[in-house]
Amino acid sequence: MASSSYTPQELMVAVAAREIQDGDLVFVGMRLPILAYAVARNAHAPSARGLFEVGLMRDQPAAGFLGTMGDPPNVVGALWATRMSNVMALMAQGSVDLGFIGGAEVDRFGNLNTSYVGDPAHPNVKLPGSGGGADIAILSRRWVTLLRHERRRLVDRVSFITSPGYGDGTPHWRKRNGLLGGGPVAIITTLCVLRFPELGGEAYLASVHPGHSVDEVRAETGWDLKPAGDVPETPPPTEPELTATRRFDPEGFWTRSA
Amino acid sequence: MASSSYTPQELMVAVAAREIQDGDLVFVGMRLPILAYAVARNAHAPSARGLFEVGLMRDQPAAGFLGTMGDPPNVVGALWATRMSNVMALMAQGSVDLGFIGGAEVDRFGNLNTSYVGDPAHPNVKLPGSGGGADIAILSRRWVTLLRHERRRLVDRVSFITSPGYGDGTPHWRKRNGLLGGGPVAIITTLCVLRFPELGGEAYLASVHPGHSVDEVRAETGWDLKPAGDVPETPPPTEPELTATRRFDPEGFWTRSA
Amino acid sequence: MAGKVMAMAEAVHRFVPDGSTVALGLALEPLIPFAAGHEMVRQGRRELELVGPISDALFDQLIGAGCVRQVTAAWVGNVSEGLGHCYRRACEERIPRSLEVRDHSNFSISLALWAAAWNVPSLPTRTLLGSDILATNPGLVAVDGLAQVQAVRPDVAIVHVQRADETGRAHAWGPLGITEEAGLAAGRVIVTCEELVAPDVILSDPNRILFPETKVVAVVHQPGGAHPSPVQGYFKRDHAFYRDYAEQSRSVDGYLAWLERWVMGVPDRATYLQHLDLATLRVSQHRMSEPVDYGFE
Amino acid sequence: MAGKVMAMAEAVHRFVPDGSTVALGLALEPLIPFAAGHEMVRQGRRELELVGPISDALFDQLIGAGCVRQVTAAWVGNVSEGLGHCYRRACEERIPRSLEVRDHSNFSISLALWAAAWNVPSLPTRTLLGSDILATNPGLVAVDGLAQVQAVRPDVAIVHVQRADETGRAHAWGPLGITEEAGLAAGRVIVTCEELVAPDVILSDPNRILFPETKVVAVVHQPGGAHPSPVQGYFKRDHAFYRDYAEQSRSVDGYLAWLERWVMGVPDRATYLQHLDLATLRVSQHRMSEPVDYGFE
Repeated sequence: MASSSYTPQELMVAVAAREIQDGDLVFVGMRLPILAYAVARNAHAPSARGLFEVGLMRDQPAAGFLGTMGDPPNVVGALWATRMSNVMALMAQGSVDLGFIGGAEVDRFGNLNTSYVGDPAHPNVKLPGSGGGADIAILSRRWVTLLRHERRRLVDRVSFITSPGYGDGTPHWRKRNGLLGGGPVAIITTLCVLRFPELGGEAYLASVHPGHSVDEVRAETGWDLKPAGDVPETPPPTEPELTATRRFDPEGFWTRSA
Repeated sequence: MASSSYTPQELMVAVAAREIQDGDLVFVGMRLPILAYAVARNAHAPSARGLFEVGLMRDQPAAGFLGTMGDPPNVVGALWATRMSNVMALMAQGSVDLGFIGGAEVDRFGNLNTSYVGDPAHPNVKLPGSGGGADIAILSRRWVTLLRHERRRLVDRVSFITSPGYGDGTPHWRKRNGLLGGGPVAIITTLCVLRFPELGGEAYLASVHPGHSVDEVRAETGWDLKPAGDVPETPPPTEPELTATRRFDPEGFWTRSA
Repeated sequence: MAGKVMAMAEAVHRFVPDGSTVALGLALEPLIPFAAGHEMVRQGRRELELVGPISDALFDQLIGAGCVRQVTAAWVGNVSEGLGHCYRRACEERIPRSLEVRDHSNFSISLALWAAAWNVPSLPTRTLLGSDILATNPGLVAVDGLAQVQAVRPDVAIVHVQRADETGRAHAWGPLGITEEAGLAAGRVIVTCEELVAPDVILSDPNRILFPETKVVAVVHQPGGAHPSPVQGYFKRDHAFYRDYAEQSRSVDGYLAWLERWVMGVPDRATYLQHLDLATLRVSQHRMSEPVDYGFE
Repeated sequence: MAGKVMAMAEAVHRFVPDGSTVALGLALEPLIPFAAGHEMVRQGRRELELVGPISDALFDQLIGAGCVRQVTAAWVGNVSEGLGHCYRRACEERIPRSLEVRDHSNFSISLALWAAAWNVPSLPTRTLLGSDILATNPGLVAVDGLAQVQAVRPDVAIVHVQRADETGRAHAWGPLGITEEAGLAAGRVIVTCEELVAPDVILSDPNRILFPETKVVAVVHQPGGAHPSPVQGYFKRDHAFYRDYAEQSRSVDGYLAWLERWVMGVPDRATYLQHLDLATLRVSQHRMSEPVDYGFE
């Protein structure tokens, strides 16, 4: 059932969709995860619900293309249109099973930086900031980040932790620091999937996308990335996954741009 | 213009209405103050607005009789139907000019007890509690209470302060204890009107209702009530005041019962 | 998904066990779920902890029936009539049993529920300073010139609304009091409604949906379920009924006779309603809201 | 009461002086008051402190125009395109001037406004623990295992809504983000609206009214005033316009050319709209909400 022709983003959407379990309440966020929710909901997770920090809950994908989570198609059919603080309340109660966060820079312990490259007082690059990222990273039960795999983006340690993963990687760092949720479970990149040990800590290489190699991934990663034994190939998107992706992104706004 | 025939409650409504200044935002509460707002709004305070803790703001009296502030006629024409916490937010910001509180027991410093007579652990009488009374007493800019004048109700010191007035009566007690609002300005009873010095403290006798005397008032008061010089008579309700009162309480539910 | 629509008896049996902390009467005077409360009495519920802002007679009835161990509220009585006689007897004479009271103000009970909704131990406020409520309720503490209001987390919130669908998405209108924070704070929500409508009706206006459906465990179609409290667009407040209850409940015997007639002696709300002059209580002149346009294409 | 209905130029002139703390873009991606922001640029407003959750391009435009001294927000950029180029230049190169940034998360900026709405110094939360946002923003402090979020009190909040009446009572629908707490927290509110309607329309549904009218100081009838952001029932989001802005604003010259074309070179929003293909942006298929009944007799 695997398709031979798909973009890296389409594969990332499929991999992200597989992280959604049936019945999950998913803090969806923006961009590729909006498509991942749509794919999962149409395939293996028919009762997954989506929560959007703009103030929406849904049990099915929107009937029109979404450039942002706040676009009007996302409101029609919504189960709840409310304030952000109410949506955050559910997450603070531990009711959000899975969150997605877009990453600019991630480190070996799953910490995300979307704020500053370099000294915050005189940054080399000012990134847009947390948005809801820090909230998801701290409060959702488990979370996943997606980013383009480049050596400058997968770094040994981020200089600024916007959205905490496992901190300094010492055991129980999250619990010691009072973080409610369980932390990151996967980093989905354009080349591979990284995962974390059951109790958190350092990311390992869990699968490599078709057409790429372990060596290539390691060369593009800013720390000495450990493979987990024999690294399997990431299963490519199935036809139903691709069909659903293309239905919700008919112009390739998210999945066929550079 | 004074009418010769009115009930004590009708006089209390008129006196309470005169406390409302044009443009005031009034935390209205229940019973007689609902009528007082209606009377004031129809007479000298055409731009006074009423706020109700149930979650309503109005700029005119309701078109039907109100047994409670939450009755359906109070919603029609409302300028805002919202949550209680939003109404309380306005009061916490100091935006409420005047509040009304129903009293069971009041003391010489204007403290109200609507909670317990006797030891709270084993009360002689359990009263209903604060409702919004404590909030109004603490947060509104100035407030007024109305109660039946009986010696057991106007006491030297209440045993339980539900809604604080001027505490122990020492200078700046409210400020020292962090209370935002200015405190009580009048106690309107079935016999008279008590007022407070500019900076708060002990209530004095400001006027006596027609048909009653200073001696009678003092005999029915549980502390050595001081008159302010020659005590005038409370001006009786005018015809317009009575007409408005009777329009909004046509059956005498609030103003003609025992 | 297992069906959420069920009879009142089943909803109370399954989701309000003995010892529950139950939030009720959250819109203050309107939309009080009397039918749900009466079913708790019929089922002999015990050791309940009631949570609410003010309670217009329902808490008093549950206390008189011996269902209640603790009350966390700003005001308990009969709004148009005054004192709650069963509440007085329980506090003053331990009849029918002793009662623990956690006093709040209206603002502070709201904040206690917001604290639970946001999952923090407490929230600060400027109210309660100088009040003995602050000194006597162990869930309230003065710190650094502010009152800290500890979270109150109901096991279940029961709300009566004008309309809901089978998944528990509910539309309510009129003043809402502390309904929203109570629903978010509660572990689960029981919705009782005047009308059980198609999901399309509810989803046509998602801004008016009170709670996430994930909180709602039961939907009870119970027309008249809030009587004698008012329901905007459906029922006026039955002032005389409150007055009658106030008078009868002055004595234990009078209360028990009232309870027999209106609660124990009727199997359900439908039978209860047969004893009322519904025609005079029903709202007959409609005032419809202007629709809004959710179009997107 | 002095009339509140006025032109955008007057509203900005009177109620958004230099140095104001201005809350904008409070519903996140929809209902962004771009027309108000552009008028601030035309009037040469300076030393503003901007407050918002995320900002979809409007903060970037105001920063590029040199209006802004400080930003208090969770995210500043271009939601569908990514980075905010003017924001980057200001932070990295002080072009056109230096910028102070107070980082928040979405949840914490909401709480900062609730703190102001309830007039308390701060509110506690479980978010931000372990984030360097907590370490670097002086308005955030870790105390006893919680983050304390200090109040943020805007001088003025500007909201674009679907409809309002002459007193500023406003109906908005779709997701509302942090609109409500920002309006309550702000000293005053400017309402810009697609439709200026009769009070009867608004008062027919008091539950949908956003703020107390006592907060509202100006009402500007400004159809299309949120373009390129979407307005449920009125306008789709203009994705291409955001893309175009992102591309042009990569360079200072490109940004200034964009600004000249869309802001400085047009006197008002009506003229701006003449340059757009409004027919393709307008919502034409209506989806009306089911009315509710506010009857009482």
